[in-house]
Amino acid sequence: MLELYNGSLNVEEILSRWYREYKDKNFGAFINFVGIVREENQIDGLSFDIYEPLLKNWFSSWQERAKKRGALVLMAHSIGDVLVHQSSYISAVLSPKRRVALSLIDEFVEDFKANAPIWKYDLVGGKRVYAKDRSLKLPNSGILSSRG
Amino acid sequence: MLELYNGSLNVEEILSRWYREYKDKNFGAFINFVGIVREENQIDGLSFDIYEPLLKNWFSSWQERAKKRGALVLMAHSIGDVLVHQSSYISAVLSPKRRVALSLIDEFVEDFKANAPIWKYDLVGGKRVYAKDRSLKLPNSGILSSRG
Amino acid sequence: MARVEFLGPIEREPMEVDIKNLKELKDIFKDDEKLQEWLEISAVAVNDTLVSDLDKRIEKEDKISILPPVCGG
Amino acid sequence: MARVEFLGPIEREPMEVDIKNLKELKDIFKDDEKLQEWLEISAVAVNDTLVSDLDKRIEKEDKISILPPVCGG
Repeated sequence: MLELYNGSLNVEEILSRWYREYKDKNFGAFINFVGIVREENQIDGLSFDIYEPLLKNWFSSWQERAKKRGALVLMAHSIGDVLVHQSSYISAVLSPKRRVALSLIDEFVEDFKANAPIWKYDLVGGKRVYAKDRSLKLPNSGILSSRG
Repeated sequence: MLELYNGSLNVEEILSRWYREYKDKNFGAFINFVGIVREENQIDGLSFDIYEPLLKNWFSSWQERAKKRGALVLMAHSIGDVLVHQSSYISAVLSPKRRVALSLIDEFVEDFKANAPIWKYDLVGGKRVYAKDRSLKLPNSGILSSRG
Repeated sequence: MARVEFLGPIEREPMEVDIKNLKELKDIFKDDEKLQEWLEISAVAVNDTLVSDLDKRIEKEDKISILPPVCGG
Repeated sequence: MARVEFLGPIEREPMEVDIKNLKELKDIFKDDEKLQEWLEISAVAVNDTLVSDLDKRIEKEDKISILPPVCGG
């Protein structure tokens, strides 16, 4: 399940709903990672663009990967502005086994950081400033460039 | 913060409360592991004994360890009976850094499994049966034995 | 005509191009200095699948996406 | 007198012992066949700290805990 929201995430509602929905499905481990916007560099918050078709493909391939290990992945992400101390991102894994859950959440979150087609901007003085220095190039970047 | 409860955990209340309590404290990552009792081997549930003084010492040493990495650990555990599809255990890490949070939750949960002074019983036909086969010996076990 | 979309921070309107493969697209872009800054660091998807090969054949109705560096979460 | 507590599934009442170190406690237990099954797999804490050394000096008022294998969560 991939959920996209305009603005910040209602973390309490999302975690509670996911827990209620899956607690009777005989997964022994439910692990989730919540990203909260930090107050730093005088930003008012962050803002996000998402390319949904590719994000859905990426998420589906992860669901397949989790399924092979008897597990399930869930994710929620914000589109647009999310202010400091609000949340923009939740990833979760449900698994019968503790070890699988702990390994998968790590791989899932790290792969998300490297490959999910999402662009982040700092909100500074009412403007969106692309967080270029914190962004990562996707695989095979640069193939259309005529430089170098 | 270490919280012990008689019977099953109110997961929604605990996760929501922890999130509310720490979301403004500038931790960027909140990760938590929830253990849910699986329906297997015809058990009605699990039951737990805890030796609180040693658990508190173990938890305090973990809090120190987390603090050195700028993080915080939280834990909730049940005492007594917890039925199938209810929850008995939550561990959480709050950290400014994603990487620290993902590593610490893994170490914290694994160390908990190996070293927390908690005894588990299967609830079968109204009886408590010590889960000896799934239990792990603590360090230096056997020193008082006169055998072998 | 295939359609080219510039995603995230690139801030360009989509364009229609008449090309047989991605090499021809590279050629179309070669003198666009401002775009080159983005192309150097951007990946390319055709119909929502990332591609690595400029010889990739482009059909009419194909959607080509230019994806600059990402940072979710 | 030091106090010995048997934790978790051992199901024995606590006992008071007059000993100077853990070696003496081992000696007290040596003919208790049923307890030996637990002692083989149990750790020992003195005043809530796990110990590895039988020479550990035991004072009056000390609390000795016998801890069988654990399984939280």
